[in-house]
Amino acid sequence: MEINILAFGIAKDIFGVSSISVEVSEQGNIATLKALLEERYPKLKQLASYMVAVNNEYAEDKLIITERDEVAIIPPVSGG
Amino acid sequence: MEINILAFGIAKDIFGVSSISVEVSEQGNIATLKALLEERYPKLKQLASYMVAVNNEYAEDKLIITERDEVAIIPPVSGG
Amino acid sequence: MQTQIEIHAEPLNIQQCIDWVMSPDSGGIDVFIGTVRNATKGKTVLKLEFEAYNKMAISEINKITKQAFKQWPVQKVLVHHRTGTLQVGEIPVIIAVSAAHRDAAFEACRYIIDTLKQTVPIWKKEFFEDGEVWVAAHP
Amino acid sequence: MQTQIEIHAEPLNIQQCIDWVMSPDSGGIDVFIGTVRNATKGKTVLKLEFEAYNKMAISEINKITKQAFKQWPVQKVLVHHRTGTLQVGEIPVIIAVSAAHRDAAFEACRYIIDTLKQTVPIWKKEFFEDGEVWVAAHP
Repeated sequence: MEINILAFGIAKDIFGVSSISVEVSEQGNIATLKALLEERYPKLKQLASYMVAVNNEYAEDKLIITERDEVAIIPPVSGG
Repeated sequence: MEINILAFGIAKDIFGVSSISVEVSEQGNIATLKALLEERYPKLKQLASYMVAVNNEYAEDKLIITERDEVAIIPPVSGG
Repeated sequence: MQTQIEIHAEPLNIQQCIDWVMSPDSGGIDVFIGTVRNATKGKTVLKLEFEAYNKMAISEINKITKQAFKQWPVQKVLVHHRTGTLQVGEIPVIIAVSAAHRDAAFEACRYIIDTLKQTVPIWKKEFFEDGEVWVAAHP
Repeated sequence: MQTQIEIHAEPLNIQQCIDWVMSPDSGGIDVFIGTVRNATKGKTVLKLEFEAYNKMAISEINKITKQAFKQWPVQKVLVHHRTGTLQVGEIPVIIAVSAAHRDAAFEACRYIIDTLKQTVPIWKKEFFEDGEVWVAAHP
């Protein structure tokens, strides 16, 4: 299935755009997605850390993704 | 010697005026003054506490008062 | 290291106070604003009256702000206290502290209001429907 | 128990924020104001850019303010965060908390800014004379 991924902050710079599409296997989870992204964008691995948000909530590695989810890459936050 | 004493807050209510004059013996100290005042105004003893300030500084009981000093009764403060 | 201390009967101006402590080398400002509450220990408060021994109060606040500069890396410290009659919702005190980092601003601001309430010769009278009382005067 | 949360690109208005948290049953207000500092680790900062994942940021701030209401007896809580380009001296964030007693206002305000900096999806890019960097992105 095709998953649309929003990118913010330095993740947007790494992707070069503010949203990308990746092909994830059915029953793919956050860990699957991270592995895919890190292969395509090795600079992600150089970040201090990063999280994935699904439907505006921080998601754990084992969460299964569906096509209807809003998925976003959350690099280290620095608001305030 | 004649000492002029400023009163604030409830001390002003107890004295009935914002400043009074009391006769203190030469070499009289803060303890002497407090004893005199408490005799004349027994309600001072009912306060939670009170301090005497001399020249805008909190004064200890043993401080000797002179005629040139600015003396004030400082009942429990409650600013802020 | 700059300090502004004022005690007067005019309404306090929040924006002016904050503008004064702001500076290009500060990263955070903590501001404490006291307001007249409509009740104390369940009793309706009608108004408050504040009285200050002005000269000594300024001198005592000055001691407190000096100590704050000693204890924390703060940049500008402002203390404004109002006297006279205040209605519910009005502002008796504003304390504003700027610092490069927020820790210092929060801690110094807290220290200043806490110590002000303990040592500065200012007195507050609460007016209720059935009488009035000097706060903290009696045990 | 009222909350006002806003994230937008317009300049933040201190007086409006404070007016909103004031109430006749509050006795104290603590306000934290973040300001853009002219230097970081000794390097001159020219400007900052803030970007937010708005929907999620609002939701995360909402979690923080709910927790503040659980932990402290506070009355009104306001969090405004600005996005876009900010010059030195401008204000990226205002947090204001009113409470009957100052302890709760100070502690909740401190908790909110500390937690906001850890969990809310907002990002800051610093612009120097010789380049730019996303704050905290790299180890």
